[in-house]
Amino acid sequence: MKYVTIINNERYEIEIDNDGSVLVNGELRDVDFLNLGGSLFSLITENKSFEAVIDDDEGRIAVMMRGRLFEAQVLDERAILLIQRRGAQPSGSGEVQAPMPGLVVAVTATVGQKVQQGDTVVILESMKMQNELKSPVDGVVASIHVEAGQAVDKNDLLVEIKAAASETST
Amino acid sequence: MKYVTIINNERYEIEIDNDGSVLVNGELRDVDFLNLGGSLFSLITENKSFEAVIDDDEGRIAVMMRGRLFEAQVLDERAILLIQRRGAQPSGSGEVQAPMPGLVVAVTATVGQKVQQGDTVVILESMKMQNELKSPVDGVVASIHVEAGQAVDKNDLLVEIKAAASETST
Amino acid sequence: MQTGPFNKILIANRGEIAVRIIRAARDLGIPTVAVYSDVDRTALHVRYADEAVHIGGPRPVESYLRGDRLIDVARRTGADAIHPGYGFLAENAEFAGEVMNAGLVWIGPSPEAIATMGDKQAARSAVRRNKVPLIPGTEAGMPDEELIYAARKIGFPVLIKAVAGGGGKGMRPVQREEDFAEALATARREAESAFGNGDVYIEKLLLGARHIEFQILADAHGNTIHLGERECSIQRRHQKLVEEAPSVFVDLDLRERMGAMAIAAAESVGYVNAGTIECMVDRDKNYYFLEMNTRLQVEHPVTELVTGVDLAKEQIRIARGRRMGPTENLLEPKGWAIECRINAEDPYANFMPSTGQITTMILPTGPGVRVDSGVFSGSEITPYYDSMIAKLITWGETRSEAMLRMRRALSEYRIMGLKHNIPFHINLLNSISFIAGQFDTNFVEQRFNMNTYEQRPTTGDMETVAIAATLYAHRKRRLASQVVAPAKRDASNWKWMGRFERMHR
Amino acid sequence: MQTGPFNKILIANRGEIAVRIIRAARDLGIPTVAVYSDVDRTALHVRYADEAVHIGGPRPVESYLRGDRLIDVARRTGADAIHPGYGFLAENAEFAGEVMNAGLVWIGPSPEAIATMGDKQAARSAVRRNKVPLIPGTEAGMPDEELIYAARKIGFPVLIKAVAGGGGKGMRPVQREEDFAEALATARREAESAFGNGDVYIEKLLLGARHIEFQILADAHGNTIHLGERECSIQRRHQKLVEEAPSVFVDLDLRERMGAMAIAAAESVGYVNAGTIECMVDRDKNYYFLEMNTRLQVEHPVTELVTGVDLAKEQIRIARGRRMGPTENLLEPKGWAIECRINAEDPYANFMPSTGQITTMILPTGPGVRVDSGVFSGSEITPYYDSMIAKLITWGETRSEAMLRMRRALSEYRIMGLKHNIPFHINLLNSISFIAGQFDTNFVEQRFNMNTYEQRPTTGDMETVAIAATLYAHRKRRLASQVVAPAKRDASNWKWMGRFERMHR
Repeated sequence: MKYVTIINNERYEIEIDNDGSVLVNGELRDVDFLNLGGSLFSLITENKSFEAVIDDDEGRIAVMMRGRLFEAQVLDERAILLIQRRGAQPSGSGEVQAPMPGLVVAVTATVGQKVQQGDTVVILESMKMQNELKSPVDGVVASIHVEAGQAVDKNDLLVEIKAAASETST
Repeated sequence: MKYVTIINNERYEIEIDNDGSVLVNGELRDVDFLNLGGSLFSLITENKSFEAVIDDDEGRIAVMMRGRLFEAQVLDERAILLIQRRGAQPSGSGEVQAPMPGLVVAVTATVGQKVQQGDTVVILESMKMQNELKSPVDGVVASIHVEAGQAVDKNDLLVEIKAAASETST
Repeated sequence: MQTGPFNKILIANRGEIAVRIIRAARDLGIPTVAVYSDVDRTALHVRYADEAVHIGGPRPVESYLRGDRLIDVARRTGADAIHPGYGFLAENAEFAGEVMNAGLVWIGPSPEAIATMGDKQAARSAVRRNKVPLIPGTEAGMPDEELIYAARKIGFPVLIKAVAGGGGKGMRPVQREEDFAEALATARREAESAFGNGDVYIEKLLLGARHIEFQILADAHGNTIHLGERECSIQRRHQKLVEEAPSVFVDLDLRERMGAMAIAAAESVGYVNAGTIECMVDRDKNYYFLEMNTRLQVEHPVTELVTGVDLAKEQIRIARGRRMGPTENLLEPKGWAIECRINAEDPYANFMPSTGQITTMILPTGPGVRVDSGVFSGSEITPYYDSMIAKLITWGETRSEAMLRMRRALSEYRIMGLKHNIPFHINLLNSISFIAGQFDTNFVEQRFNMNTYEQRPTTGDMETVAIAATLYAHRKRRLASQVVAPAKRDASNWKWMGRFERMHR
Repeated sequence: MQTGPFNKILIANRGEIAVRIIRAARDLGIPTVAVYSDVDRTALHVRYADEAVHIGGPRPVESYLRGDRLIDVARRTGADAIHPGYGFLAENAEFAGEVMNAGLVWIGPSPEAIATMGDKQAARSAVRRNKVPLIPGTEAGMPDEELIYAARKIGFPVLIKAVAGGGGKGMRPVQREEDFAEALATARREAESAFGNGDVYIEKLLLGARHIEFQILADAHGNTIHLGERECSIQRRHQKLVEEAPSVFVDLDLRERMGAMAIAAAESVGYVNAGTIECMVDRDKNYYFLEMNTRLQVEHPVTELVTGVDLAKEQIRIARGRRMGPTENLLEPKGWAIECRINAEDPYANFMPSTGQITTMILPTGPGVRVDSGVFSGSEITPYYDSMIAKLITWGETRSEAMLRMRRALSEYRIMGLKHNIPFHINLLNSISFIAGQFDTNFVEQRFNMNTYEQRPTTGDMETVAIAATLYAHRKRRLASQVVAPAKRDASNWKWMGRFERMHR
């Protein structure tokens, strides 16, 4: 199985054969990859021992290794083809959800407003702190589902933002 | 539900009602009993906080609390009746099993031999140490399933001892 | 009673500090009573205490802030002293008074000392009498024209602060005189709307200042000593993240002078028990009293490790009316200690708090490592309380040894199930400025962030991450598509996967 | 090479000591190579090291004892030094020589020192030259009639010991002269059958003797110092279970004299690196050299905690050819330290080793607590290696503080999935004789056991156990009989059960 894996704009062609052998950009690598329970993994490659916490969220794979967070995109042959054919894709979900239960202190966006990725749209109080919830995308505020003073549960949808289409690198 | 619970020869009459309330020798006790995962339990009774590791093995319940091991027998109404009717019962299993994988160094009992509880019947080497496996009951050696030099797995049956019948207190 | 004999302590707190106090009491042979809210039934403080009583709902106002219930529980359980820990009711003079009126010993300073030090202006007046240097500034309640005149006299830059503010809220720096009038108007408006009180005062804005604090210990026999300083400049939004003892910035001469000042500040309110004098120290080693914390600090372990003194035990000793153990000021700390606060917050998402269950936790152990924590594998981090899940503290003969051990301990520490700030600490411990001891209170916010690492990841690390991510995705994909027929040599690299999973079934 | 520069260390060991050495190397900035057998792939030493290489099957002879493979792995990975830890090849002079012949640095003493100290008679001859007192006894190879004459001269009681024995095996005490001839014949027969060598020697049997050892540190620059004593009399079948530093039995005068003797013993073989002089000390404070352990001891942390010296780091420094950090004998230890060896063995079943998976582990933490361990929740304890799973070490300003902290730490420590000896340690720490420091090497076997507690359980504890056992059985019964319909008030006492289980699903 062939994959293209992109990390910090670096591109790796990785092939995993049925016999478990791993080739990186055509070169064979000695790899022992092992789940230690939950999202904890041990990887020994060319004798080097690594431990990584790996989670994924909608196709993006987050690898925490040696105290650093890396975001990886792993594309299989179908995904590569799809991207080559389409050229561009929307740059992600525009939903702002409550990351934890809390009290909405303020909604700082209005429907129809243009927002940039990183703009604060809601202020949520939880764990004795005021937390600014930001737009995950550039776009336009499509709908607002809460108001100041309202208590919300984890994962409640607060604000929807219609993402502006953008170019994607492959 | 009424129980008779015996610990270190002390006898407790304990009643657990459907509403969860607990009576000990007729007196109501405020009890909050909670599993913390596995065999770990938290118990708060009359405000006192206890943590105990509870396991059971063929009807005998082992409670490890404050660094001490207590063996408890919990008898329900049927068991109490049964014992009252029968008066006596065999005093337990006479099987000597391997508590861990290892190498049999010596079998020190012979078939037909009379043994007392605590007599060594097999010497097993494991974890760099020689361990004496003892008869769990008074009785007669019924059969021997291993010989010196043999490797055994955990829980392999090594020796069977036919227990002598004995009186049982209720 | 403020001091006197007692035989059982009620701990009016939760989390790691409740566990810390239980440990101190146990080491002294004194039984403890824990209290807990609905969501804390399985918490370690409930399980480690001798007794535990449920006191209400998960929100602090329903439980840990219910002074009446706490005193009632003490009465019912026969506890004759209350230790407040930090936070919650620890600096509530009224509660301290109620505890004492109920005939219980309050393990802390007198209500009067708490009240005086809890009021900014009263505290300034009190310590000024003992010649403690204060940041040049004005009193509260001045009209605009007097404030402008005062600001000019103090010299720019200055800081406009809301009287009702605190913890970094309601502050506004002003760099130049021409901006002052507008800034003042805005500050008053904000203070009015945020705190219902538009009163402000101004202070000199110190440049490149460090936050350095002195540990004070005073008993009821008239002895007051200091146990040296703690360096607390590594902060974010005025929340301390990393603390050290001693400070690279403090030499023996400065320690002697600041220590004497700290004792004078504590004596100005007749302080008894453990307390902390917080100071700002500018580039030229001018130091100014900021405030006194009339309780045990979160960061007290770094002082414990360089003095050998158990501060929680000393608090109890002092409250019992005994003489405290140490009798001399600490001028020569033994070695070096660093504390990292491990918080349930995501350093990659603006330090957003994270809640959920800790599914896996592997603690760092070994030489020079101490963990103070109230959680375990299986603990639930709820939104009701602050986000600190543990304090990781390392000791070394030198600062460098303490830092290397901290790096190692951070790299061993595994917490899963929620986001935490261990990556922040690892990144900080790799920062040349931090290693060199060159930082002030603005360091984290202005010059340090998670996106600019001082060292780029190596090509080897990048490739390893690529392999790990790809094998992860590959495996997940295979599981999803139920491809079960293994190829003939499939065992080679995956053998351990199967083996481990068998082992852990 | 015995000393010289190096840049990467191969650790020829597993378990907690491998982790301990990785930590020391990491604190010095030196990369490490771990080796592992089939069953150790997920062990912490494999995960914490920079590199890890599989070396064979689970049995030590297939892996950790394969000197050839270890040297080969060092070559392949570019490791230029080997640390042997303790056990396995640590005291194998031949392997030490092979390592040095391969051009690698051996982090330990010279093969000659290992060989001399590894041979009882050679060791006695060597130290005797430096006037080190020896237990009165005979040489090996003497015929029966000479042995009987010698025993009479030494005075009864005496001990007959097999030349090929060790670790307590092949020893036979003789109380009276009239029993000697028969005992000698039996001892020779047993030694012949057990070790294939019937040769024996005799020694004076010391009464009420303690096992006290001195930590030695020597560098290649001619410096040899001692770091004080460790009290190791709490043993069972000659296996140490609890160690302390210092010893209640050793005063400053005895420490000075025994320390000088220990240095003389080490110098008799030109010793370089860390080593331990084990002694027997009788009731009258007469002390006798027993043997020298030419490696780091299991119990080294208690010395570290009362000296501030990191012994594993000093070993590496010395092997690099540098001067060691500490330069003076330790005559005044700082505080007190105690170590309990946490073993996977059942104190209620004759200390039978226990194997299996550690399903739950909650570590004790907080002030004064150190854990050295190579396991985690999920670790498998296999029958292939020794049964030690962790070392729990506490420090206090006084022996009493260290003991109280140990009691507390033991009560917090939770290990589930297999049997362990924590109950033994809790019972020991409650023993008046132990608390009073009154014990000798026979204490555990002769005067202490798990069935006679010095304090009976309280009526309250007994009732609590009865309630817990009954609720446990009741609940299990209900689950078994699938009684699912809850009664109307069933939530009252059981509410938390459900809540917790929901939380932990």
